[in-house]
Amino acid sequence: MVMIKELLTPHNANVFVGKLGDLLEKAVDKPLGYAINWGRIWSLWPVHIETACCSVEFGAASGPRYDVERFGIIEAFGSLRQCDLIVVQGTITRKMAPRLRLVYDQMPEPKYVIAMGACAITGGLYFDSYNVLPGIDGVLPVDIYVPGCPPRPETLIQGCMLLQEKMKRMKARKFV
Amino acid sequence: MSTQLPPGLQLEKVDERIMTLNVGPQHPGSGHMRIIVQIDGDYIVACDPDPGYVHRGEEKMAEYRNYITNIPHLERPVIHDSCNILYPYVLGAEELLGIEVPERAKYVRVIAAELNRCVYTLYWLAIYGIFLGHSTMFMWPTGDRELFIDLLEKLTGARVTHAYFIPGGVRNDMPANFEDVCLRQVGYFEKRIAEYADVFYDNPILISRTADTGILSRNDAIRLGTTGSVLRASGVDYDVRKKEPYDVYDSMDFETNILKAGDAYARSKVPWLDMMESCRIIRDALSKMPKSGSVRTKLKPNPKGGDTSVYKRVESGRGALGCHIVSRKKPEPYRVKLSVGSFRNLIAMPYLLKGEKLGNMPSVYWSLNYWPVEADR
Amino acid sequence: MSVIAPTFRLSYFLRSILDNVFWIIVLVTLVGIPAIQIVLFYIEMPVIDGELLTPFLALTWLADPSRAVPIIKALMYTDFFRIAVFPGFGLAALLAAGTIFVERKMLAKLQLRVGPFYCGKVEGILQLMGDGLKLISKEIIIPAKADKPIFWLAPVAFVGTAAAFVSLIPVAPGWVVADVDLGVLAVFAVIGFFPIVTILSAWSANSKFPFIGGIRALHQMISFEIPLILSLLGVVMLAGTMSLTGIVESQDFFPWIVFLPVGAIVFFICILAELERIPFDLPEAESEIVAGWLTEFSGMMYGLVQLGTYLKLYAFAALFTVMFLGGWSGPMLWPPFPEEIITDGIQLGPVTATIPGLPILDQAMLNGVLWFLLKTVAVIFFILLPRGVFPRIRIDMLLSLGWYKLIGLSFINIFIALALLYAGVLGPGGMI
Amino acid sequence: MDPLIPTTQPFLEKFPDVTIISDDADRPAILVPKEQILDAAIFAKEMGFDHAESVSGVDYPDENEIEVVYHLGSYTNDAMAKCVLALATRAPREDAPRPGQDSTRLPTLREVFYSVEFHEREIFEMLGVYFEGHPDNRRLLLPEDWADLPPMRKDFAIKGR
Repeated sequence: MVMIKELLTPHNANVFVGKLGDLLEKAVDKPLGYAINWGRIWSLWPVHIETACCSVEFGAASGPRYDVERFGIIEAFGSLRQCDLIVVQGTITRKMAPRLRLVYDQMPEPKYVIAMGACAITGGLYFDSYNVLPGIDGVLPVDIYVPGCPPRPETLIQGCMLLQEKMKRMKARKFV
Repeated sequence: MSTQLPPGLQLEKVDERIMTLNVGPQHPGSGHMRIIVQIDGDYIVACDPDPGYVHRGEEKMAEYRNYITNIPHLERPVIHDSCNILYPYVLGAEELLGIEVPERAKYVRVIAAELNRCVYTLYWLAIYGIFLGHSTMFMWPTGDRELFIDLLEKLTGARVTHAYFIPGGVRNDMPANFEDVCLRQVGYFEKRIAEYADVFYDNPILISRTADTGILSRNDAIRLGTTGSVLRASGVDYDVRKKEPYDVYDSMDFETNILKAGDAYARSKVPWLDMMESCRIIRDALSKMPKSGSVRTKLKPNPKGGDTSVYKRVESGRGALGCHIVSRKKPEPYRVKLSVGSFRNLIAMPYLLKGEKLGNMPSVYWSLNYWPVEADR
Repeated sequence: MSVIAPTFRLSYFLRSILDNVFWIIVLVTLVGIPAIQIVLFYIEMPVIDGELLTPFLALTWLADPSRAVPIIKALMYTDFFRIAVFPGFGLAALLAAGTIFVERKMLAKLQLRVGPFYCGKVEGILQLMGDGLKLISKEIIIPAKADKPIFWLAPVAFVGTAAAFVSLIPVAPGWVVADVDLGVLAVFAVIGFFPIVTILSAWSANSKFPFIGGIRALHQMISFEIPLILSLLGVVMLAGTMSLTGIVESQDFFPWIVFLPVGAIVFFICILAELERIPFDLPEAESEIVAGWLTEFSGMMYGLVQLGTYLKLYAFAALFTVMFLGGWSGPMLWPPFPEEIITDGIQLGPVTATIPGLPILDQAMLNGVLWFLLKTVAVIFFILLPRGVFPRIRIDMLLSLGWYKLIGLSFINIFIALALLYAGVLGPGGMI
Repeated sequence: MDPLIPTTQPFLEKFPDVTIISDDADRPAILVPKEQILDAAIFAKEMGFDHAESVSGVDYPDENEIEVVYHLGSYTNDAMAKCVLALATRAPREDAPRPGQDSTRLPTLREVFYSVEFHEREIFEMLGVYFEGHPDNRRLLLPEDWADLPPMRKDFAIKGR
């Protein structure tokens, strides 16, 4: 009997509760995490921010021939508070860069960035212009680079699918 | 203290009734620019456009490249109207370098320019539709636009950025059977464009919403120096293709569409009517063009211009597009200035939006046939 | 689907669901059932067939199906079941989910597109689930200067109001959560909460675009509530009752839309405006005011508002069905229940099980639900259709439409009803 | 179409100081001293030119001058529809520019041709030419925090070139 009394210390109780919590988390976290990640993969809503001329091809990608809504990507969504994807459509000028960062900061987690077009990757054709940033790496953490000037809509769609592949390998963070 | 802040952000002492709205650059109804709107209730009391978010210094870059290498980046301001924005530059360079263009190349240029005008106008129309909350009108033109993109891809090899016009003609000849495919798709499009009237232009809600809003009278249109569809919707008969025909436009059979009303509805209807004329021009040019012959004059390596300046202009999808090239006996132009239709129409925006309702802002703004990237250059 | 995505995601997903189910069963066995046992000893149980339902009896249904039927019946008549599952929230949420999916697919077809396609392998049927799971797990951002309690409360209150509206709708004879005598008045009372919730959420966000959107929504809802109420008065006069069940019962022979088409049209336009659907979606006009009063909502708050919106859509469509299309009344379509199952029992090869108490649901009720759902789905379809055809109208046009035209038309509707009533054609004691 | 109206000759008669650069029928070009530009613009308007198509600035560091070229066109006069008059004027150039505070100044033509408003704003930020009397000499295209030289000047070299 003495032994049981010795075992029932507050410290041991804490350890027991912690173990139970771990068990519960293990029971819930993995399948739920998988389900949530699956939901995130199929529901990428891009922010409506146009930075340069690639927005034409971004618009074409949502048109009837390419139709990104097949992949659950709704274009031209209203507010950035409900969006998860930011497609940087082309050149980032020095005037646009602070606004782009502001948009990124205002979006809720989790959020993903696609750099669309040569200008968004390296500055592209405007490598020697005085008002253009050489790529957006210094502004945003980029997930997927989609090269082209401008990329064809197929390329953009493949970029979105690559992002889905990447998200599949990411661990879904606990729901915030 | 307030002078240090950027325009539109000054902490002015204003009436408490007035609310300042920043429409853009992250706003579904602004595009690549910011419009600082001050509203009193539902009425706009002041509007200050703030472009420049895509200012990439094209004109400065043009001073460091020679006449040929300038071509790819000068078409970037309007990639979906790239033939037309290159047109004045190429015409000017030809005059400076003293190059003759073969007859067949002139017809190919006209066909490419008109196809590209349709591509531009359809995209513009799509955005106009979504700005008014009509999502079907976004999708239909976007889908039909692909037809013309297919044609241009067949002709030039690229989807939107063609770099097709060069000093001395065009880059390559038409592929075989282009004429048949072109006629077939244009014929389909002419049937299709009539359906737009059913779903969009004859829609009673659209008419009651855009008619009598943002009226630009004939005198004001001239005074503000607007151009293109904005000018023609106000009743001014001015089309560079008619008034100062370049290449072979003087032998083409087409009309200039003029509407008298000068409101947002008329401004939205003129480009649509222009697309029908474009189809006519394409048919006409295909029938009149020489069936064989060269399409480009070979250039000397690194050609130099004279010690002079030229100003050439064409009619693009957004209006007269001028290019002022100053040359100083060098392979590079000394100064290239693009006078673009969007930048000229921008001046009408604060004028038209003042006193309008907030709900009319998107329709009036986009009816100005404005493409922010082009205005910023 | 593609080379770069070779693995089958749905199977993983189903496996994870099975995993979930397994762990839920384990937890229920270890924690849940003992807890239920404890609770059952302390709460009062219903009386079934003159016998008090004890925990022991309640658990025997696991072993004996013939005992299950009366218990299920008893449970089906509890308030909780009605509120949560059948005529209440469950049915409405199911229909709302279907509505969102059908809307996206139908709009895509109108626009020569495909719509959601790859999510869930078969025509994208799991798209909504994906959106929902994502929204649940998304971060919720509260603006720094927002009025936090009200901002949190607003989406919940919105869904709550919509659910309260749903609870007043009679689906089949006797199947209604709250059968209020003054049902129409109760409906108006509930609808009156929507503008309040909207303006509270818009105001509390402390942001410009939600504020403008909220003001617009307030104007729109209030000005359209008047013709909404007036257009229903004709029906109330002719039916001689304000109870929604009574109104449905008064339409046994013909729906009121036959005599009051003007009222029906006015009511339909008011529905579109109250629901903020195109062409009346001014409070959410993207190109003018970013997303209107929804601008600052993120994550599940936005999801809740969307759920509330579509619950509201279902409730309004159902109200249209009840008021003008005759609710559940219609010719008998449901096949009669096989007689031999009641008398002889179910034969499964050599085994025959006689189960007293079958059928659980009677034929009239099933037929009523069938008709009700058919009519409601048709109304929902007509509510969705304008989205592909019309542009958005302007707030001043909307208000003048509401105040001048619709109110006038609804008075004409009332005069028609009065004429029919006093001529003795319709109404209590009328010819028909 | 009517025969073209001669455009450069009347200028020479009215303003003896102007230099005729080009006497082409479609593209006449004249250079006006900066003191007379306002009068020349008013005269051009009386002649029938009613709007400015383009305003471009050219920097000539060799001659220590900045040229501003107004391309004027006509919508109302059908005979002059083909004609674009290049009305040029020159402002002194400073080696160390302080936009808005140095001697690089020109009178604005906004009162004569309303359509030059945004073009002149662009010239101000791109070349540093301050337009006296312009109501809105603010920055238009460049970023708000631009502190470098005006970029279209020849001594502003772009990177890597």
